[in-house]
Amino acid sequence: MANGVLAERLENYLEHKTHKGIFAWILSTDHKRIGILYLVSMVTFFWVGVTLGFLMKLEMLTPGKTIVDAQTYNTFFTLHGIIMIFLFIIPGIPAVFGNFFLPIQIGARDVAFPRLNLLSWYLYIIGGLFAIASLFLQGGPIDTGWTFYVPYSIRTTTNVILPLLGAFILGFSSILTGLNFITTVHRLRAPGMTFFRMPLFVWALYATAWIQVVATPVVGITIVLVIIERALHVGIFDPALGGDPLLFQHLFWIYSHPAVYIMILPAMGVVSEIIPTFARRTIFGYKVIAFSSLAIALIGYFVWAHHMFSSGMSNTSRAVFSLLTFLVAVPSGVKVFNWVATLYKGSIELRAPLIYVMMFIFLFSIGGLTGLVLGSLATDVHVTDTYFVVAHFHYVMFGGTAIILFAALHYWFPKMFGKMYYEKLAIWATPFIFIGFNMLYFTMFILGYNGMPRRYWSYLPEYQTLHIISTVGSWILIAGLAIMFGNLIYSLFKGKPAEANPWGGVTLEWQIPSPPPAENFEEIPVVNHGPYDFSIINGNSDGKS
Amino acid sequence: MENPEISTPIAISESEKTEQARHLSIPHQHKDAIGAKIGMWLFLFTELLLFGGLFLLYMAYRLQYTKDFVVAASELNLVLGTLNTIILLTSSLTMALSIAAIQRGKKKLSVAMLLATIGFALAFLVIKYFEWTAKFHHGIAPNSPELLSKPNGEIIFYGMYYSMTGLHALHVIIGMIILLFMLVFLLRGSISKNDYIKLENSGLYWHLVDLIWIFLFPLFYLLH
Amino acid sequence: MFVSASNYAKNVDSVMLYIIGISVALLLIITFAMIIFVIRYNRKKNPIASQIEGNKTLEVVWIIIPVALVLTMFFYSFSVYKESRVVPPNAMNVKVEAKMWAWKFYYDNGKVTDTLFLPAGRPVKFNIVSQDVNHSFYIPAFRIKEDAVPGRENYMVVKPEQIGAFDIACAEYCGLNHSLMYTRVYVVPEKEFAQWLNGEVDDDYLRKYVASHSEGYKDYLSGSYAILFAKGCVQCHNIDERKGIGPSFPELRRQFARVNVGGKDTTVVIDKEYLRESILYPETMIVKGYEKQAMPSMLNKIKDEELELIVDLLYSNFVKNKQ
Amino acid sequence: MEKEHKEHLIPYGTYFLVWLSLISLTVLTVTVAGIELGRIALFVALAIAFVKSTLVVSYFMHIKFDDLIFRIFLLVALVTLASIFILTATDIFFR
Ligand code: HEA
Ligand code: HEA
Ligand code: CUA
Ligand SMILES: [Cu+2]
Repeated sequence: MANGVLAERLENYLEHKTHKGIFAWILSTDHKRIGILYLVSMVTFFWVGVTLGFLMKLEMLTPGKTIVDAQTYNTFFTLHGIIMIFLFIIPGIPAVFGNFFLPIQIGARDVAFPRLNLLSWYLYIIGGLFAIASLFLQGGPIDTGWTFYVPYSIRTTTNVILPLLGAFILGFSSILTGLNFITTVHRLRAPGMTFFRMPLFVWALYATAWIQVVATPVVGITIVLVIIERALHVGIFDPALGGDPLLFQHLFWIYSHPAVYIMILPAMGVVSEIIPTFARRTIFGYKVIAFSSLAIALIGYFVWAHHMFSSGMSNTSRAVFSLLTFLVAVPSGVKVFNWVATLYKGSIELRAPLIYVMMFIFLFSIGGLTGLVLGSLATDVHVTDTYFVVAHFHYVMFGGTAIILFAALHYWFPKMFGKMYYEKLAIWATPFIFIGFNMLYFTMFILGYNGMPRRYWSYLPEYQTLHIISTVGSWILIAGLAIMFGNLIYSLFKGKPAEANPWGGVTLEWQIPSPPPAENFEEIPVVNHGPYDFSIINGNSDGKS
Repeated sequence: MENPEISTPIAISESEKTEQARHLSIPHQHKDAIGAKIGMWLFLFTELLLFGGLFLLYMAYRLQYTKDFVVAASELNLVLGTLNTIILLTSSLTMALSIAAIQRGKKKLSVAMLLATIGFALAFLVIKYFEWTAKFHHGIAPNSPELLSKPNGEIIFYGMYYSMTGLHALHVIIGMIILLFMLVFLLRGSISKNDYIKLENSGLYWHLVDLIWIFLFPLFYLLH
Repeated sequence: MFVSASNYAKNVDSVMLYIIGISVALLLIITFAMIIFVIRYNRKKNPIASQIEGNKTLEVVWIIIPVALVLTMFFYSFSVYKESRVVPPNAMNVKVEAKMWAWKFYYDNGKVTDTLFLPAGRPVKFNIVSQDVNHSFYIPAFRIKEDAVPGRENYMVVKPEQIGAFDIACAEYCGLNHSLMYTRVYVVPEKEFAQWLNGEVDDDYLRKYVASHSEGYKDYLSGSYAILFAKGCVQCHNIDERKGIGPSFPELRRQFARVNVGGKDTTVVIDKEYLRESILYPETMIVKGYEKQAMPSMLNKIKDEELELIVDLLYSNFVKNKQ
Repeated sequence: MEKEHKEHLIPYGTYFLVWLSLISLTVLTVTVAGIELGRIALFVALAIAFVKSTLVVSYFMHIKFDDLIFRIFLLVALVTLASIFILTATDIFFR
């Protein structure tokens, strides 16, 4: 692109060093470097979680003991849940891709508070270490499940306080990121970048940031209360002291339900970026998608107690929350329809990122639609706390968010690292992932409907066949992921240099060189059209420049 | 989908471009006071929601244990509570005045008011300390046999009392530390008539602490 | 699919079918549309995209239709679910008490059991309480569960209709042996139930009745560890490696047991016979390190088929050196 | 940025007035609490607290004089808080 030539002279952010050695990374306040920091640390934590998931599946091969005993299994799913939720999927897309691309997409040089941004990363690392440290301490790792339900979390003798503290610190990190993004969006948009000219990824991050800011403190206080109750025996939740465990569940889910939208909204934003680029046409219903992000963020607050349908709350509550849960599904549906409509009469190039997006639409729809089964009282009371729920949330979190993480990684890889990956290999990984994934998790729907409860170390023999299929699925899935990650890592070193705009995208990040210069823009751009205006490119039939 | 609206590129002239740029561009090295304030307010919302969770618990338990709550509340010291309310309200005034003074460039007045605020904060903490230790003296401390022998509702009342006023006191302490830093900045001149956003933001934090107390006070001390 | 033992269960299945039916239809529409567009509007076939920015009618339509659909789902589901929350006047009361990791059932006339017996055709209101942490009283065949929360009493209503034996599981994580907290419910005709409640017949009579009167009746412990709990074994022997008052079951994995027979140390092979002996005459062979407190003999306390069940259970799950 | 602040210099007197009202309201709420009001006592106490906090937010915290955006933000936070309370009430009031 035109200003690409000009910018060639600029030092890119990987060359531009403010400090020596490792300090060039861990002391840098450049939002791009912080994004990479998150990526690296997240992948590290993440593999711990994956290994635990893999081991859990091995244990499920036979009823009774296969490889570990009950206590170990209980700590496995707890740590697996904590790591995947708090260390991987919640910070996931905002911290990595949000940090890297939000400022670029709105034409800013950095986020509003760069130093706070770096602090968030440090808090993230500290929180993560806290969460994992319990593995190595006297008393053994936490075994409460990632939901920390009282009174078990007050009674168990394992190390609960440390991981709780970790979760609290991670919450702080998440709040600071959210606060930073909101301020950035309000204050640092380039001239002409009105709210309705912002890319939908930015809209999604903006909505997410609001949830981060207003929901996270609620779980923060809940965690603090459990800690002081455990440490000092202040009467708060413990029924022995007159407390009500249901109130803990309310407070916990007041955060943790909106948190699932923290996980999915940014992913939806990425989808809204990738589809127009590869269909080379403007998105269908820009405003509807933008507003549905806000709607999800808002209504997302009103449904938390659908996690408590069998907990003994009032019948009124059950009805109200069931109704509201059904309504929250609608804005997600609207998005799905709009995405599919965006493919209509496009000029579609089927590249790796788009394949992942298609996979996402299919898997997320299954996950979301089974969410309706869970939102419905009659069926939820049967399948709650069974493998049906486990299947649901792996479909939405893994099939939804994590698959989009892969898509985003492929989509923005050339821009972030200035290298191209091997397209063929990237595409080859997808059938493995798709088949493995469905074998692994679809079986869990059947298991759950047949009454196999979750968090079970042992199970009745009649469930074994399905468990075996599921475990084999996990091996196929991991093979697919190994191909995918292997390809990316190899390309990092050996890939061909990437062009500034390999896909023919029109949002701002594609108008600067790959990798981006340290200051992003030599001159702050002036924006005079919407985010997905392909009319210029469509002028010449072969769009690539 | 029959009537596709095809968007046309809006051509923009070179002069228009620079015109826009001059109007809207915010060079990023410059300090952005409004941005900082937005950040601060967002942070205050998190504090609001943090205490919100506690108030929610309070509401639920109060409904469940109305009688016990009234009994337990009557044992709190209303005089000290009222005194502390007045102290905090006054500290809010001095805080606001300190900002008002620096806005007008009156550094000395500003410093004096800030000192007063810190003084009031300290007074609040001292009173709180006496209140708590008096309670402890009567054996009413978390997990003490005296407290555990009381009805469940009273145990919970004190659980809420200690955690809510405790967390609030923690905020007073943090606020005090922040204000001490501001004092140093003020004396050094890095807070001045032209750049006082730091002081303003600290003020916002301080007022929030006051705000929360405004609700804690009737909920714990005025139950009859 | 697996058993549904009541009308309510069948209703739940129809709600499920309704929701899943609509979902599958939507999923297929979305997936096919997506794939067809990707093929039809491929860059080669359609080099120039049409810039369609939206379509008001269409967007309103696909907001309205889903809203309408989910509202029907909600009302259908809710109307079914009500049955489990409204207590009919003729309902019988059973108190369910959960504790780590066993169930206890209290009947109105003071009878207490650790497996549940219910009359067919009569609504039952369960009053569910917990002694320690959260549990969840779950009967998959009735498609219903309700948590047992310490400090409060929850309830649910069930109207069993089919004679048979069904699993009861714990569905809320409650620590170490959460996955073993199984027991069973036996549904028998009103007449037999009344006899049992009045003490005219014993548990075993009902079990046998169920065995001979229900189709596809499986062995009532079907591989679960429930009997170890029902009989109180786990109070001394742990199912995992931890040491208890007695040796843990996983210790059976060793090839030989070092035992003390009449004051002399010897080793014996762990086989079915050893298991049987140890249960019936525990004092004859005491595992080394556990001499202090002997296990009570189970002779005359358990029935022959129960003994065989326990032996089979332990043998197939723990003994590694099978002959 | 300095401009925006200078426009809304609030006289010292205003602050004193606000403070006076706050103190009187405190006195009022303590006195009212002495009277036997039964069920509405809580609502009176909360209403007074609400008035007090509005004063603090509008004057001491300048919301009244700041950009519109701050008021919108505050509204978002308060609406969230309110909805959490109301929805939890559907449980605890109907048990
Ligand atoms: C990324 C995370 C994520 C997302 C996006 C969702 C999305 C949804 N979830 Fe899920 N959920 C979890 C993560 C997530 N969930 C987790 C982690 C748990 C378990 C926690 C634990 O206990 O450990 C859980 C548990 C959970 C429960 C509690 C189950 C139980 O324990 O009993 C419920 C109940 O209502 C529920 C419902 C929903 C609904 C209705 C949606 C909706 O938002 C889905 C909306 C999407 C669609 C509907 C699909 C696309 C739309 C169409 C194809 C168009 C057609 C649409 C209509 C007809 C409406 N979820
Ligand atoms: C995002 C969240 C996430 C992910 C990815 C996974 C991944 C896996 N999970 Fe899951 N799981 C949870 C979240 C997640 N899990 C949660 C919250 C619970 C509940 C815990 C509780 O009950 O308390 C749970 C519980 C849970 C159970 C139920 C335990 C029980 O109830 O008894 C099981 C059972 O087998 C399981 C299996 C697996 C397996 C085999 C994998 C994987 O190992 C499958 C293989 C996947 C990979 C090998 C790699 C995937 C790669 C990525 C996602 C992206 C990385 C890329 C970048 C960072 C750029 N998990
Ligand atoms: Cu009891 Cu799980
Ligand atoms: Cu939810």
